[in-house]
Amino acid sequence: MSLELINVWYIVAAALFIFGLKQLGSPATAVRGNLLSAVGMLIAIVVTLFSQGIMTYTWIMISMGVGAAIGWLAAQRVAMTSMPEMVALFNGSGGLASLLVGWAALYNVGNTSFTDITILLSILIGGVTFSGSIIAWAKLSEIMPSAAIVFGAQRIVNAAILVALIACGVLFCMDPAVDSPFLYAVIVLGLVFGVMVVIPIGGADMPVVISLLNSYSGLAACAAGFAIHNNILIVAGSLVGAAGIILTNIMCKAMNRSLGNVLFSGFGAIKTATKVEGEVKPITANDAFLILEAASSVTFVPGYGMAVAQAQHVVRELGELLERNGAEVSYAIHPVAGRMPGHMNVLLAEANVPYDQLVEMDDINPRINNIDVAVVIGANDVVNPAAREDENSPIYGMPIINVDHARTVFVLKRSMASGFSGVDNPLFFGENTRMLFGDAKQSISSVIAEFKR
Amino acid sequence: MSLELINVWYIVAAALFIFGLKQLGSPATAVRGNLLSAVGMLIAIVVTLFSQGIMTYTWIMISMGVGAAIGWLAAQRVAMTSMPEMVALFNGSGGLASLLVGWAALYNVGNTSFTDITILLSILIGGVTFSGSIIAWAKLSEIMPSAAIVFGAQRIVNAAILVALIACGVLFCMDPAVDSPFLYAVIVLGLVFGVMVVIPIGGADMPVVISLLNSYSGLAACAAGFAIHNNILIVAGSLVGAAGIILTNIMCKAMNRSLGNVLFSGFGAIKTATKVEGEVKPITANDAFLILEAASSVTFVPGYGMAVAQAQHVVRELGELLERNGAEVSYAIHPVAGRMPGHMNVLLAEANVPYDQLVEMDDINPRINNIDVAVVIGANDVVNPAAREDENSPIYGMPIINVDHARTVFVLKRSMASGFSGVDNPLFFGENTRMLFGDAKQSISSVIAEFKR
Amino acid sequence: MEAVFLAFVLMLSIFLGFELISKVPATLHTPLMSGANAISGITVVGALGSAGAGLDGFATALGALAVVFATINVVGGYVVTDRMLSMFKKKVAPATGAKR
Amino acid sequence: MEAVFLAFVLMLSIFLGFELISKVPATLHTPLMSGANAISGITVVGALGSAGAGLDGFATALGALAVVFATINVVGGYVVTDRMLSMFKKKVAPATGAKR
Ligand SMILES: NC(=O)c1ccc[n+]([C@@H]2O[C@H](COP(=O)([O-])OP(=O)(O)OC[C@H]3O[C@@H](n4cnc5c(N)ncnc54)[C@H](OP(=O)(O)O)[C@@H]3O)[C@@H](O)[C@H]2O)c1
Ligand SMILES: NC(=O)c1ccc[n+]([C@@H]2O[C@H](COP(=O)([O-])OP(=O)(O)OC[C@H]3O[C@@H](n4cnc5c(N)ncnc54)[C@H](OP(=O)(O)O)[C@@H]3O)[C@@H](O)[C@H]2O)c1
Repeated sequence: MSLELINVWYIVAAALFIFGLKQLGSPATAVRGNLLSAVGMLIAIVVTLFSQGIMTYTWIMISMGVGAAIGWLAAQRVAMTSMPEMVALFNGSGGLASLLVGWAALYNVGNTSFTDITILLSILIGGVTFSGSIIAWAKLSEIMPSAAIVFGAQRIVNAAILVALIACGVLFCMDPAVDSPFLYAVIVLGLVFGVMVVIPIGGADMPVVISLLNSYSGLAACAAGFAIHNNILIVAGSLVGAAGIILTNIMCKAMNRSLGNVLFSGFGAIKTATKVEGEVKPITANDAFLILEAASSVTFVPGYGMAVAQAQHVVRELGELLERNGAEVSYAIHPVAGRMPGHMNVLLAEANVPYDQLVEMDDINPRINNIDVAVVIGANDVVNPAAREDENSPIYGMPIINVDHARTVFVLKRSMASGFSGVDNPLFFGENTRMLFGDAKQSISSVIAEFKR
Repeated sequence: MSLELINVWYIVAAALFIFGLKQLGSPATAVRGNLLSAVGMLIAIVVTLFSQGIMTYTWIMISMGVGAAIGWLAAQRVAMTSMPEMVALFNGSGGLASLLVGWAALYNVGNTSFTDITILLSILIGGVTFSGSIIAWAKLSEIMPSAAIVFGAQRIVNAAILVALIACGVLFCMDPAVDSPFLYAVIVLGLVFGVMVVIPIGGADMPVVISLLNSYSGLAACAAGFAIHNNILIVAGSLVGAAGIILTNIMCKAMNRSLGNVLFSGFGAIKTATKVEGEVKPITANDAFLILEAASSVTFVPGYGMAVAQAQHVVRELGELLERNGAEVSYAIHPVAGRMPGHMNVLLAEANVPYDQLVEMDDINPRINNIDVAVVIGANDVVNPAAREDENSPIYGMPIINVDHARTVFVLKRSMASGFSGVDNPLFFGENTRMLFGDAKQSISSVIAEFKR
Repeated sequence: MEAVFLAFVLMLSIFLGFELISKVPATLHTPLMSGANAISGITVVGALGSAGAGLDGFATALGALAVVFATINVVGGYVVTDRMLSMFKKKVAPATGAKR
Repeated sequence: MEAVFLAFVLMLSIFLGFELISKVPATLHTPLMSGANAISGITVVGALGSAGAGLDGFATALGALAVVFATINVVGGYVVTDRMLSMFKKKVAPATGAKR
């Protein structure tokens, strides 16, 4: 196929990516959108296979087979609760691919120095994305301690690595040979840098990091596109880059923190919240059942604990029982509930909760005082009134779901422990709050049992 | 300046156009957006002037001076009520420019046959845009009869022109000489075709035509961009093309007609509405004053008659008097009130009505039964309940502002004449409707006089 | 190959155009129309090339005429849009006075 | 000159990306992330060129490895996104039964 024709097909592929993302704008068309995007990718791959530059297909077929098998298995096996880890791993794999593509592109003949620079960028960004994502994955799956790893000379060490990176990069570009020692130095330093920038970030901030690295993997693809003069890489890379940046931004806003704060500072180190004390009112599953049975409007507020307890299915079951009982049931989703944007939505969708029953924070808050019972399932920070009221709280200013304004609040958790931010929650001592202690799945199952009796 | 550098500047210019359009998304930033877009244009022009291909500046300077003077004067002098005519003329001028650019590009050396085709397209689309816009302008300003001009063999004649156009185009492309007779034939036929497609369309449908021709002028610029291998023309042309198509679509939707119906059929020829009869209740300015004075919520519904009467300033004055009197005042704008999308908004803005007092149709309708007085100022079709109720009406299905659901309706117009669609309006005979006959400006001034007494 | 690059740019701009324009509120549709008019005056860039390239006399005349019309479009379009847009104002003071 | 064309494409795609992604609702942010992941596997196109061009053995090995990882990204990303998205369902029957 001629280069022109290939590029015409690339235009089609790019248009399909764009259409696909457009259709991701609504749950009703999203499946089709993902399919369109996949068809675009298929077209791009197939026309590339027919390009004149490709001589031997043996290695290609073997590697594609291996990659496809691994990807397919991983995607089929992963539990919905481990999505954050999965995305981190895929991200790392994308970064590594960019690194390798850049490296291999050095062997092409007739590279201009502009091309060499973009190759270097592709290697560098790819490397940082790869090692950073691996650390993020390790922290999320608690293979390594998820706490921030901070040591004294950290800033100095990082600065030194950065300086060395730039120096090696410049030296390499001045004499870009495939066996230049500076090339190896850049690869190694890039990988080390990726590790260094992620270790000082706490495990619960990993979603922000992953999203940012996602954006980087897009940038790496863009750089690779410049390196091999390929439009489709640039278009696709930019789309991914934009997605990552926007999601990062949304998360930071929802946590009321700046990106700089997430990346560079240990959390909660500066302020100390006013201590809260008071009387806690625990209830039993039977009490909870009696109140729920009489309620005519119930809203569930899920959080990270629902994912831990895998309670989404029993929550849906309880919701249906309540509906059959005549109550109006909704699910209020905070933008950063869980450990990933949209985390709760995916879990509830898995449990067959229709997406038109899910309500966003800004829609539920104005009418929350008309809700009879707000059932908080393993959420903590996202319903902490201190964010609204206590100026000394580290989470002050973060928008929350005002469950404390509902007529009654049930909080389902195992203990009085604090959530990810480590801040005490005055909600638990509220006048209208009842604590239903225990694993969320267990607690809800007991309530369901009461209903069925 | 090297071609590379020029193109880098074109990227900047294109980005400014895009930013400009983004900022046109809100009235608060729109002025800045227009300025950014203008800066982008300035950059594009200036770097082009520095390009190596340009040898002599005499003609350029003279023509730019002439063009700028004409444009500036026209823009300064035009009354806000004649915006539709102005836009039609500018459109025609853009089309003519594309035609001429294409024609001149034939004199460039080394055109490929792909280039020749795009040159032809640029000439053709430019010509149709030019002559079509001129006819639209003539109809709008009533220099020529604004009724649809239809004659027996029209379809056959148009089809013949089209066939001749295609034939001449193909013949020209086979031997593209600058003095080819087929070139002249294409130019003439294109101009004639532009006339022929616009004359059978009624004057009041001109806004749709203009918007569509606006889109064409963008396409012509795109074609010219391909003809001279210029990215910035393609980007800017596509943006304009998209704008035209979207506005055309919005107008057609708001009139509940298809584009095909607008372009190809005389209006109202098929259905005949149920005749409406009843008693009309005329009132005097003094009666109107007494009711308005007692009202606690008033909404103005302007239409084409407000533009004709130039009544926007007195309307604003009355609105302020009512507000001072303690009433809640809003302005309900139907998407196709007037003769151009956004026509009423511009007039009211001219009269200093703050844009946050303007309400769209979909926002006013749900709460219109709580409005004490709806004052219809020279609007007719956009408040015709027949569109909602009478299935035989030619405008059946067109969404309207339901003023008949308000507690009281005043209709300000000069007679019982129908509006643009020629359909009778049962609103005038409504139980709660009062007719205030006379020129809108006069009527409102009299009411104001009562207020001030 | 250049034509393919141009087609790539065309495809992206069309999508971008639709995304951008569909966000413009109805209030601003008239200025949008005249603003788009002004942008379509970008043909002036092509016209300059023809008018100044020192081509055949007739070609130069065509180019010069094209410059005239495109410039009318550009200058007229931006000026009139600015005139319109600068009329759009937000309410300055909140409405005072309650119903007696 | 080609680099300038590429830069033009870059600029347009970035704007387009921001417009498109900012319309994706919060509900779909997790699938958006994994879907974006899949798209970033487009590097496979670059990798194919290196793996199959019959270059030096080491370069081919690099290319082949790149193909493996990029394909993991592509296949895994699309499959997992599809799995997630097909879970999102609209309410089928309207909620029946009123408060006793
Ligand atoms: N979603 C995102 O994109 C994102 C990104 C970055 C950071 N974050 C952060 O993550 C936090 C999310 O807030 P959140 O309210 O969802 O979670 P959270 O504040 O981390 O609280 C989770 C609560 O769930 C409880 N829990 C854990 N396992 C449980 C089980 N098996 N059964 C019942 N309860 C269980 C825990 O209390 P017990 O131990 O007492 O049971 C804990 O208090 C926010 O601070 C947010 O800023 C989110
Ligand atoms: N806005 C757009 O983009 C657009 C585009 C295409 C078509 N249209 C069409 O245009 C129509 C617009 O509806 P509309 O309700 O605004 O206007 P309309 O239906 O055309 O009615 C205008 C009314 O204003 C009255 N009028 C004229 N001069 C007046 C004056 N000096 N003082 C007081 N009243 C005066 C006329 O009645 P008298 O003669 O009795 O005074 C006439 O009934 C719709 O049918 C729409 O489909 C609009």
